[in-house]
Amino acid sequence: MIDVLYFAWVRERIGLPREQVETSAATVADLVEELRSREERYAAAFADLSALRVAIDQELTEFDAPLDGAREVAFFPPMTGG
Amino acid sequence: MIDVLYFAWVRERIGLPREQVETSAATVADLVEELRSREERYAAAFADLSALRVAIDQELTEFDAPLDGAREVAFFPPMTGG
Amino acid sequence: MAVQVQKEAFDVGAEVNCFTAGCKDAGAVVSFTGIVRNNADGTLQRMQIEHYPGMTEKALAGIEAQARDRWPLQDVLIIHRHGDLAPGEVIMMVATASKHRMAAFEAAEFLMDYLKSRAPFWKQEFTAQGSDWVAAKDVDEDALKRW
Amino acid sequence: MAVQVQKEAFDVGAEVNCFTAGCKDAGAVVSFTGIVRNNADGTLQRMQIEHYPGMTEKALAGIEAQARDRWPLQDVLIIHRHGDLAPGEVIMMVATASKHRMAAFEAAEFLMDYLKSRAPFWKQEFTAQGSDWVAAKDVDEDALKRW
Repeated sequence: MIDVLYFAWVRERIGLPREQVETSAATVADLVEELRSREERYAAAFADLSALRVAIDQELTEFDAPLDGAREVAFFPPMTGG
Repeated sequence: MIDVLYFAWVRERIGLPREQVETSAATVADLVEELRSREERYAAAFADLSALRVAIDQELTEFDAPLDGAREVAFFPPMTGG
Repeated sequence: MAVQVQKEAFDVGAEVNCFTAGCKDAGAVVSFTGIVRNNADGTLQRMQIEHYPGMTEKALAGIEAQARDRWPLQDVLIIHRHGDLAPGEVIMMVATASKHRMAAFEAAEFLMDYLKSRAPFWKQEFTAQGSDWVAAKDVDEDALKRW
Repeated sequence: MAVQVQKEAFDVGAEVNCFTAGCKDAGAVVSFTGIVRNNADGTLQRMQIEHYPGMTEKALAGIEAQARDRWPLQDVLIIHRHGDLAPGEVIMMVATASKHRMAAFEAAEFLMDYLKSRAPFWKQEFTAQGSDWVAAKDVDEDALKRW
């Protein structure tokens, strides 16, 4: 069971800020594939991965990163702080 | 008649902050030569021109600048503001 | 060292004075203040800043640690707001203190460049026509390459 | 625009707040504060800053004008003290306001680099052993070459 978090327009497209996902995906990209195949709103949110960033356990990482041992995965657009 | 001003250790070596000088010197360098030949304290202050800066009428300039029309000439070491 | 992530407004001048008072031997203090700008049409009603509680604090502390590794800094301060902000309001500030001005300036620029593109904040602008998420700028991503 | 040359102490935080309040559409405000550092032995009793009244104001106004030519600045503030200062006291500050952070940072660094080596101020340090004029540093003269 992994906590999956969504921020900014990813949160808006998917319609919720976080959910628990039962998955055996090996990598972030595999998890994205699973989510995409669920419902149209996920497919829409994950349509263009180049417009997305991902963090595992609150550290920025890449889509090919392994999910092994991850407790929390977050998807969001490029940051715009400052 | 030109007002000649001295600052920082130039002022200390010459022993006064400003004086009026009657001169027909064509350039700053000529004026420096006149002053040097006056007294030892001037020779000491102007011993090394590379350690000095000069301003004519409150604008930084070079030692070969003409004095033509100058009202005020100032000599001082490199600035250390900020 | 201090990293503060908060909804509340803060007094930049008081923060700068307090920071400076703690760094009397620093020689050089640089501060950067970010302010909500109106849009080109002047129609911005408010800005909302979303963030990722937990990761935000870690990311800012990590950026501070990187800056301290690279420059001899006596102190660093980062304050970033989230939630609703009106045009003209202060969003965030950073301050750096060092013996020499170049280290203080460079570290402040480094903090800002990383904070812009690597700390999990997202800006949303509201006008009478609706809302838009602010897009990240290539120039901000490119700014990271100089470090 | 403001250039102030004065003997009196000033409140950096209040100046930053006042400057920032006047630049609500700026987006980015950078400030630099210079503080009297003690010497390596900690024996500095006081610092005295001599300047060239008349030329100082002109030189600072000229430096500000150059900065405004090079960067799109909404406002610039330069305050520099002269006379007696104790270790830990604020000597001077500059502040710049622009729409974007890079212009504000670069302009503040430019102002500092020029002010260090082109504005007619001279620092003298006093210890129990006597006084010394602070020597200009090559690194400060070299800093001008980047602009």
